[in-house]
Amino acid sequence: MATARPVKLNSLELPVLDYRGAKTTLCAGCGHNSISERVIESFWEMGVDQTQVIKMSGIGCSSKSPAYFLNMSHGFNSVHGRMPSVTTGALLANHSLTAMGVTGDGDTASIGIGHFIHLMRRNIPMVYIVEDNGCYGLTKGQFSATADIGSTLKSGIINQQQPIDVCSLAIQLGATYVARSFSGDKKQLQAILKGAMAHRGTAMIDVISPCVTFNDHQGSTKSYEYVKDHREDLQEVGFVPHFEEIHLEEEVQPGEVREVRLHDGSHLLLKRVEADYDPANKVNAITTLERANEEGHLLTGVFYVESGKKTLIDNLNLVDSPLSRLPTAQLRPPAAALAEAMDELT
Amino acid sequence: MATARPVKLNSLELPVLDYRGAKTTLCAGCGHNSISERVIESFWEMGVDQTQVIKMSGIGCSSKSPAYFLNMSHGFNSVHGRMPSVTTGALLANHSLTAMGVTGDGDTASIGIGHFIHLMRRNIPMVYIVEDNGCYGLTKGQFSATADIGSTLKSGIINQQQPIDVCSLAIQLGATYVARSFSGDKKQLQAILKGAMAHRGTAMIDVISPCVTFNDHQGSTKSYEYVKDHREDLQEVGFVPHFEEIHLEEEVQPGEVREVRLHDGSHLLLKRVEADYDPANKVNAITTLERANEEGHLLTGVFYVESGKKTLIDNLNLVDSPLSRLPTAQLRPPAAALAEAMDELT
Amino acid sequence: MSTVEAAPVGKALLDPNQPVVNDFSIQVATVNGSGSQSANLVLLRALFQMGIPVSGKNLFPSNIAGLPTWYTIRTSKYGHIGRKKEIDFLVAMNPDTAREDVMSLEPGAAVVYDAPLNLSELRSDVHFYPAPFDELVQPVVPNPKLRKLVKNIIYDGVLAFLLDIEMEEIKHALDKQFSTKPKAAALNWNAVQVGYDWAKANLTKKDPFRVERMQENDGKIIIEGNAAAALGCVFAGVTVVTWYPITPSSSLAETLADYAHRFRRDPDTGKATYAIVQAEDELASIGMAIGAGWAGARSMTTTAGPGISLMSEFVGLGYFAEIPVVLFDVQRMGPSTGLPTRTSQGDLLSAATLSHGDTRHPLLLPATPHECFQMAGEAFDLAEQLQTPVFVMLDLDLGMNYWMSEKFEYPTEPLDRGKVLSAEDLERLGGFKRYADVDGDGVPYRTLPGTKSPHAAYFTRGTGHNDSAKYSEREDDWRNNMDRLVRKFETARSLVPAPEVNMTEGAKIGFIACGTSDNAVEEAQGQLEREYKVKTSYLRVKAYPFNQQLVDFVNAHERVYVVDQNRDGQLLQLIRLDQPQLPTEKLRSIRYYGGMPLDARTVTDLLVQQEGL
Amino acid sequence: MSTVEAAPVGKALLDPNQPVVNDFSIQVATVNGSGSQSANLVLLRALFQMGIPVSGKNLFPSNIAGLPTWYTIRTSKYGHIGRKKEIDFLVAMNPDTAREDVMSLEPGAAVVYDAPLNLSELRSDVHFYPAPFDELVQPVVPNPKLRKLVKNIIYDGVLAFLLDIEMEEIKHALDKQFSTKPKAAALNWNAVQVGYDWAKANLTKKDPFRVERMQENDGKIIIEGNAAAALGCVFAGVTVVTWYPITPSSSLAETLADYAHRFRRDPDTGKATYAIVQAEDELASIGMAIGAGWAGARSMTTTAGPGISLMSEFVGLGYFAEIPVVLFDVQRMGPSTGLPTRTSQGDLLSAATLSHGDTRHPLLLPATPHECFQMAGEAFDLAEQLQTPVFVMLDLDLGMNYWMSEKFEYPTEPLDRGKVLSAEDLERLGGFKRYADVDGDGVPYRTLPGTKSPHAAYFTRGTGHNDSAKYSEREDDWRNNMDRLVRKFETARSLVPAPEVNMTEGAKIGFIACGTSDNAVEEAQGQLEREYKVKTSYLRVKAYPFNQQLVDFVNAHERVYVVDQNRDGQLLQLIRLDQPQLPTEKLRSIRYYGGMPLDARTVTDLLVQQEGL
Ligand SMILES: Cc1ncc(C[n+]2csc(CCOP(=O)(O)OP(=O)(O)O)c2C)c(N)n1
Ligand SMILES: Cc1ncc(C[n+]2csc(CCOP(=O)(O)OP(=O)(O)O)c2C)c(N)n1
Ligand code: SF4
Ligand code: SF4
Ligand SMILES: [Mg+2]
Ligand SMILES: [Mg+2]
Repeated sequence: MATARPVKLNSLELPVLDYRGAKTTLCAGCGHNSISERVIESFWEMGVDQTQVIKMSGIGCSSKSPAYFLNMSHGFNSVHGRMPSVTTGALLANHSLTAMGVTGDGDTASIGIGHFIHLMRRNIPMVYIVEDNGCYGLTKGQFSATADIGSTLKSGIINQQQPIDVCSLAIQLGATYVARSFSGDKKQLQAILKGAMAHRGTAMIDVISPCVTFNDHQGSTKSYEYVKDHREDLQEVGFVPHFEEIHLEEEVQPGEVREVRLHDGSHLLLKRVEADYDPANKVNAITTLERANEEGHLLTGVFYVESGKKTLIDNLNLVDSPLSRLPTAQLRPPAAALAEAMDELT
Repeated sequence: MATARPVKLNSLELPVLDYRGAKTTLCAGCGHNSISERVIESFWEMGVDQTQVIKMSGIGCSSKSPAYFLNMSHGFNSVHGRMPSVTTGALLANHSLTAMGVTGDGDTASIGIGHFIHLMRRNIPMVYIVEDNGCYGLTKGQFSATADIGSTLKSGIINQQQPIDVCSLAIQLGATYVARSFSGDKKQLQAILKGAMAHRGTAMIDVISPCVTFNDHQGSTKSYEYVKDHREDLQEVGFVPHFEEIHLEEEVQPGEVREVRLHDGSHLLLKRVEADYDPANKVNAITTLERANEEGHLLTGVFYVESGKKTLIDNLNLVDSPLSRLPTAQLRPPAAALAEAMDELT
Repeated sequence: MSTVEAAPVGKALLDPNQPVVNDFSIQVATVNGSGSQSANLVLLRALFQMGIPVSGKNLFPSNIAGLPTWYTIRTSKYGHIGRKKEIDFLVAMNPDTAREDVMSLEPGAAVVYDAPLNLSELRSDVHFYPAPFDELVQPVVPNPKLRKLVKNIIYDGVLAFLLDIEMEEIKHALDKQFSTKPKAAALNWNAVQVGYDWAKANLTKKDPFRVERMQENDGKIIIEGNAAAALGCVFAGVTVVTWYPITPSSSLAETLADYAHRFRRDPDTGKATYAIVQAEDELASIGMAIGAGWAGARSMTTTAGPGISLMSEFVGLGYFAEIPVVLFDVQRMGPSTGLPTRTSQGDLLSAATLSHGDTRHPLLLPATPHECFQMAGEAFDLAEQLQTPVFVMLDLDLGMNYWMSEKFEYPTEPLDRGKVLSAEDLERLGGFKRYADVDGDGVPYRTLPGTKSPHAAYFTRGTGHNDSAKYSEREDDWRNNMDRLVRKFETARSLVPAPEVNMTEGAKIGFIACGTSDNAVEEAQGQLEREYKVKTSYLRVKAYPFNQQLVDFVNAHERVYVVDQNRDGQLLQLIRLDQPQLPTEKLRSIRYYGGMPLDARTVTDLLVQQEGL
Repeated sequence: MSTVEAAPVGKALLDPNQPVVNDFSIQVATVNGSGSQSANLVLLRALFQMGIPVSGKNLFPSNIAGLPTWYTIRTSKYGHIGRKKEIDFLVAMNPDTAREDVMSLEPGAAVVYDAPLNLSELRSDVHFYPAPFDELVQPVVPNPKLRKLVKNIIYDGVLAFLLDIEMEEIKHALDKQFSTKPKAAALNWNAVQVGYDWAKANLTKKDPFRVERMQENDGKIIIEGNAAAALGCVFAGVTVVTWYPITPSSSLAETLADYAHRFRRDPDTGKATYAIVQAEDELASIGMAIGAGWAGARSMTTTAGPGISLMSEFVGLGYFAEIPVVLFDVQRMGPSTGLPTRTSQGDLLSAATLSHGDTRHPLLLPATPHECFQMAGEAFDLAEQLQTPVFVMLDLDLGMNYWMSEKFEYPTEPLDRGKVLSAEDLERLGGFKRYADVDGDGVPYRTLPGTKSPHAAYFTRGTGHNDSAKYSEREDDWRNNMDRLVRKFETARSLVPAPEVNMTEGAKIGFIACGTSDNAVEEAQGQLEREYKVKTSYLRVKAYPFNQQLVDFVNAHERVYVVDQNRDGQLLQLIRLDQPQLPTEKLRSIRYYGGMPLDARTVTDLLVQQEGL
C-alpha cells in the first residue's frame, strides 16, 4: 500500500487532520488552544488509536478543550472539579482505555483539589493536564488557587493567599510522572506529553497556559511576559518513541544526558541535567520545587518519574477483559452459588 | 482574696473541674479521651476564658470530643469534613474568638482534605487538631486516608494506598505552626498544645490517637504498640508561658536548647535538637518529614513555626470590634450614601 | 416513682394458667459493645429454628460502646413480624435504663434482671425474675476480661427455661453464630447451660408467656435487607461498586464485597469480575459510579441521607447526560446528621427530585429482603434501559435488621443492557445520533467508549446539546431535549414494578404505603377489622413514578390514607406531584417519625383518630 | 431559501407615513467580546434619558469571545418592559447569524447591516439599510487593533439618525459609560458622529419606526437586579459574604464588594465593617456563611443552580441546627450545567425542599430591582428572626439585565436581629434552653459565641438534641423538636412578604406567577382583554410559604393558571405541596422553558390554547 501520498500519514495511515476536533470557541491567543495543538500532534505522531481514548474534563475554558481535539474519541465534559472521580470510574469499567484528562487550575486546585489528591494517591493510569492560567477564565478572571502571592487582577486586586503547587502535591501524594511546561514551548510540551503517554500510572502535567483576556497583563504572574522572564528549565527534555532508535547528537557528551526508560519502551532524554538531577528521587524533587518557589523561579521540566508502581487498577486484580465487556456468563454466578448462600441462611 | 483554698485554682480563680465537659461516650482507652484531658489541662493552666473559645468539629468519634471538654465554651459539631469552612466563617463573624478545631483523620484527610488545604492557605488563626487513628472509628474501622501502606484491618485487608501526611501538607500550604504528637505522651502533647494556643495563625497538630476498638491490633501502624516501637522524637518539647520566667534546668547546655518566641510572648523550648533543626526552615521541614516517612519512622515534635505571617483576618483589614457586635450605625450606611448611589444610576 | 403511678392497685395480673403461646414480645436491654448482639441473635435464631414466625429489631445508639441498646424480638403465630409496641417480656441488664424500662411495661409483663439492680421494688404488677449473672459467669470464664462478653449469653439459658425454648436449637444457633470460632462456641454453650440449670433450680415460672414448636419456617431463611440487596447486586452482574462508609448503608457494600469475593472471581485465575472502591467521599463515589456507568459498567453506589445530599449535583448530571447508575439509599432519620441509627422514609422526596433544575428520578421501594434481592436486579436493568440514575430506597429497619424470608429465586431472565450500539451496528447504520428519539420512547441509543468504530465517538456534557450531542444553546434544541426526557420518564412509568393491590370487598377506606410500612399496615388492617369492624383495602407502591392502578385505587375508595415514616408525608407529596388530578379531599396522611420501626397500633390509632371512630 | 417562503409575495409593507412611535423592539446581533456591549448600553441609556419606557435584554453565549450575541431593546410608551418576541428593527453585524436573523423577521421590519453581508437579497418584504462600517471606522481609529472595538459604536450613530434618537443623549450616555476613560469616550463619540453623518448623507428613511421624547422616566434609575440586591445587602448591614464564582450570580458578589468598599468602611480608619471571601467551592462558601451566621454575623452567599445542589447538606444543617443565613440563587437554565447564560425559574422546588430528611426553607421571590433591594433587607431580618436559611430567588433576566426602576427608599426600620440573649439577659434568667419554644412560635432563643456569661454556652449539632441542646436519641425529644420546626415554619408564613393581588371585576380566570414572569403576565392580561375579551385577575406571590390570600384567590376564580419559567411547573408544585386542600381541577399550568425572558405572547397563546378560545 506504499503508494505516493498527498498528505503525511501516521503509522495508522491517518492524516493529522483526523486527530483534530471541533473548531475552538476559546479566545484567539488562549494558551489552551496551543495545548490542544500539542495533543493533536502527539497523538497523531504516536499513532494512537483514537477509539481507545477517552477525553475527560471538568468545567471551565480549559475543560472545554477536549471538544477541540481527537474527534474520534469519546469525550466527557463532566462537572466542576470532578473530572478525577469520573475518570477513575470510567477506567474501572474499562481499564483498556487510554485516559486523557484536561482541567483548569480552578477546576483542579480550587474546587477539585480533594479529588485531585485522592486520584494521585491511587496512581490512576492517565495523563492529567492542568491548563494553568492562575485564574477562572470562564467566569471572567477571578483568582484561582494557583495564583501567586502578589499577582494582580486587571482590576488591581492583589492575591494574598498561598498558591498551591500542584506538582509538588502530586509528587508527595503518589503520582508517578510529574512535570511542568508552558503552552508556548512547543518542543518541551510535546516531549513531556509524549513521555506522559508512554508512562503507566498517573502522569500529572502542569502547563502554564496564559489567559489572554483576563490574566495576561502587567502584574500577572501567569502572563506570557512573566513566564518568559521567570521561567527556568530543569532540563532540556527530549523524547524517543519505542519504535525509534536512540541516537544523541554529536555535540552532547554521554554523561550530560540521562535516559529514562518508560513503560512502553519509549525513552525520555533529559539533557544538561543541572547537578545531575535524578527524577527518581522523590524527596529531592519536592525540595527542588519548594526551593524554586521560594526563589520565585518558574521551574519547568520533568520533576519526577517512578516506574513500576502499582495503580489502583493493578491492586484490584481485575480480569483481563474490561468489566464493561464481560458476558452474562461472567457477570452472573451459577445457580449453585445462590443455593449455597441460601443454605447458609436457613 | 487569697484565702486558703481547698482546690487548686488557675489565674481566673477557677478549678480544673470547670474546664471539663460532658461525660465521654467514647470507648474506654480511646486515644481521643486522653487528648480531651490534655485540652482541659492546657486551657485551665493557661487560664483561658472559656466564654471566648469556640470548639469546632466535623463528624466522627474524634469530632464528638468537643462535647467532652470546656463546658462553658460554645461548641459546633458540624458536618463531615467541613469543620474548616464553618470555623473560618465563625472567625470572620467574630475575630476575637479563640478557635479550637478537633477532627479526625477521615474527617480531615478523606472527605475534608479540600477544605483542610484551603484553610491552611488562609492561615486561619486557630488550633487545628487531627485525632489520627488511621481509620473511621465511628463507622466501624474502615481505612482512612492516613492509613499507611501495608497497615491491616482486623479483617486482614491490607491498605495499598499512599497515605496523606497532613503535617507536610500543612507546612507546604501555608500553616504556620505544625507539629505531631501522640495521645499517650502527656508531656509532649501538652507542651505542643500550649505552644499552639500561644501562636497566632493556623496551628495544625496531628495527634496519633489509637482506636482501641478497631485499629489497635497487630499489623496496624496506628496501634499503641506500633507507635511505641516506631516513634522518633525530633526534639524534646518544653513550653514556658508568657507569664513565667524561662529558666533551663542545670544539666542542659545553652547551645542544646532552641527558644522559639511565640505571638503572646510565651516560648517553646526545643531541646536536643537533632542536627540543630531549625523549625523556621520550610523546605528543611518538609524534607525532614518526607525522609522520615520513607524510612518508616513516626516522627513527632514541632516541625515548623513561622511567626508574623498574616492571617486571612489580617488581610481583610476588618474593624477592631467583631463584626457580630457592630451596632446598626456601623452596619447601615447613611441616607446620603444611598442617594449618591441612586444619582449615579439615573 | 411509686408503684401506684405505674398501675392502679389491685389490677389483676394475667393468669399464668392461661398461657400466651408464640404471641408476645421480648426486649433485651443492654449496653452496646457488651457482646449482647450475639446473645440476641442466638435467641432469635433458636426461635426461628423452632418454626415460629419471629422478628428482631435492634435499637442501638450512634456510638461504638457504652451506651444503652435495646433488642426486641417478637414471636407471632399469626405471622405478624412488624414491631409490637408493648413489651411482654423484659430482660433488664442495663443499670442506666432499667428503671425506665421496667416502669414503661404494661401490667402483667415479666422481667428477668441482673440481681444487683433490685428492680422488684419498682412495682407490684409485673413478674420479676432476678438472676445473679456475675456470680454465674465467674466459674464459666476464669479470665475477668472476657467475662463481660460472655455474661450476656447466660440470659439465653435463663430464657430457654422460662419460655420453653428448646436447648438443642440454642446450641444449633450458637454453633452457627460462632461457626468460625469453635472455642468461643463451646465457652458460650457452657454459659447458656449454666443459666438454664440455675434458672431451673431457682426460678418458678409465674408469667404466662411461652413458645411451642411450629412448622412455619420450613425452607425459609433469615437475613438483613442490606445483605439481600448485596446478593441481588452480585447476581445482577454489578461490575463497579463505589461507596463511602455511612450508617446504615455500610454493611450493604461490605457484605457485597464478601459475596463478590466468593462468587465473582474467575475460577481459574482468581481474578475479579468486579471492582469495589471505597471513595474519599460521596461526591467521589457517585462521580466514579457515573464515570463507570458511562463507560459501560453496571455501576452503583450506596449511601444514606447526607450522602444523597452531597450527590445532588452529580445525579443531575446523570439525569441530563443520561448515564445509567444505581444508588442505594438506606434511609436513616434526618434532616442533617439526625439520628444515624434510627429508621425513616425521609429521603423519598429529595431522592425523586434530586438536583437543581427540572429533574426526576425513578425510585424502587422494596419492603422485604426478598424484594431487596429482586429489585437490585431490576434497578440495574432499569438504569441501563433508561440510561438514567435509579434509586433503590431501603431504610435502616429493612437494611440492618434480620428478617425471615422465602429463599431467593435464581434470576433466569437475561440481563437487559439497554440500547447500546456495537461497532457492527454503527457500520450498518453508518453513524448514530446520541440523543435522537429513534423509537419514540424518549430513550436514545448510546455507544461505549472503546468501541472500535470511527462512528462511535460522541461528546458527553451537562450543558445544552442537540440530537447529535453537539453543544447547543438553541432554544429549540433545549426544549426538544427536555421534552424527550419527559417522554423517557413516561417510559419509566411503564417499566417500573407495579404496585401490590389488595382490594377488600366493600371497603370504603384504602391504605397506600411503601417499604417497611407494609407489616404495620397489614397488621393494622386486622386490628381495624377486629376492633372497629372497619374494612380496608391496601395498595403498596413498589416504585415511583406511579401507574394507573394507583389512580384507580384512589377512585375506588372514599378515603385513602397514605402511610409515611417521615414528618412531612413525603409519599403523599410524591403522589400529589405525580398525579395532580387526584381529588385532594380523598387523600389523607398517616405519619410516624419517631425513628422506631413502624408498628400496627400507631397506624390503627392515627386512622381511628381521623375517622373519628 | 427563497424570499417567497419568508412572506407571501405582494404583502404590503407597513406605511412609513403611519409612523410607529415609542412602541417597537430593536435587536442588535453581534459577536461577543467585540465591544458591542457598551454600544448597546449607550443606546439603551439614551432612550431611557429621553424619558421613554425601555428595557434591554442581553442574550449572550456561555463563552468569553467569538460567539453570537443578541441584544434586544424594547421601547414601549405603554410601559411594557417585558421581552417582545417579534423584532421590529434589526442591526445585523454578525456574519454567522445574519441570514437566520433576517429570515426570522416579520414582514415590514427594518434591518441595518454591515454592507459586506449583502443581506438585501434575502427577502423583499423588509427595509434594508446597508452601512460600510469597516470603511467608516478606519479614519476614526488609526490603530487596526482597536478598530474591532469601536466599529460597533458606529451603529449607534446610524440608529440615532434612523430612529430620531437625540444625539445629546447619546453623548451623555457615552460619557457615563466611559466616565473613567475620557480618551475612549472621545474616540467613541467621534465614531458615533461619523455614523450619524454618514447615515444622514446616504440613507433615506423607509420604515415607520421612530422615537419621541417622553416624560416617563423622571427620577427613575436604570440598574441590574444583581446590583440592586447588592445594594440591598450593603444597606441591610450584611457583615459576612462568602461566594464562589458562577454565572449569573458572580456580579452580585462583585458589585457588593464595590459598594461595600465605598460605603461600609470606617471613615476614620478605613477599616471594613464587612468581610467578603471568595471560597474554594460552594460547600465551603455555604459552610463559612453558616459558621458566620452561627457566630452572630449577617451572613450570606450567592450562587446558581449547581451551587445550590452542592449546598444541600449544609442547608439541611442550617435548617436543623437553626442557623440564620441568606442564600441568593440567581437562577439559570438547568438541569446540570445546563445553559449557564439562559434564564429560568428552575430551582424553586429544589431550593424550597433542599436537603434530605424533612426540610423546608422560606423563599423570597423578587420581580424587580426595587424588590431585590428591599427583599435583601427582609431576607436578613427573616433569617435572624427565624434562625434558618432563607433563599432569595432571582433569575438571570432579573439579575444581569438592566431594568428601569423607581429610586430605592432608604430603609428606616431598625434591623431585626432576632431572639439573641445577652450576658445581662442570661444573668437575669439564670440560664436558657437553646431549643425551648418559650414564645409558642416555634422560634427558640440563642446566644452568640463570645457572650461573657457562664450560662451562654450551648452545643450546636446536626444530630438529635433536646430543648437544652444536649445530644439525645430519645423519640420524644426528636418528635418535639421536629414538631416545633413545623410551628416555626408556620411563623415564617406570617412573616414573609404577602402577595400582590390584583382582582378584576367579573374575572373568572386568575393568574398566579412569581418573579420576572410579572411583566409578561401583566402585558398578557391586556392582550387577553383586547384580543379575546377575556378578563383575568392576577396574584403575584412574593414568597414561599404562601398565605391565606392565595387560597382565597384560587377559591374566587373558576380556573387559575400558574405561570412557570421551568419545565415541570415548579411554582404550581410548591402550591400543591403547601396548600394540598386546594381543588386540583381548578389549577392549571402555563410553562415556558426556552431560556429567553418570558414574553406576553407566549403566556397569552398558552392560555388561549387551554381555554380553547
Ligand atoms: C459547581 C460549579 N460552580 C461554579 C461554576 C462556575 N464556573 C465555571 S468555570 C469555573 C472556573 C474555571 O476556572 P478554571 O478551571 O481555571 O478554567 P479556565 O476557565 O481558567 O480555563 C467556574 C467557577 C460551575 N460551572 N459549577
Ligand atoms: C456526609 C457523611 N458521610 C459519611 C458519614 C458517616 N461517617 C460518620 S463518622 C465517619 C468517619 C469518621 O472517621 P474519623 O474522622 O477518622 O473519626 P474517628 O471516628 O476515627 O475518630 C463517617 C464516614 C457522615 N456522617 N456524613
Ligand atoms: S477567557 Fe481566558 S482562558 Fe478562557 S478562552 Fe479566553 S483566554 Fe482562554
Ligand atoms: S471506636 Fe475507636 S475511635 Fe471511636 S471511640 Fe471507640 S476507640 Fe475511639
Ligand atoms: Mg484557569
Ligand atoms: Mg479516624
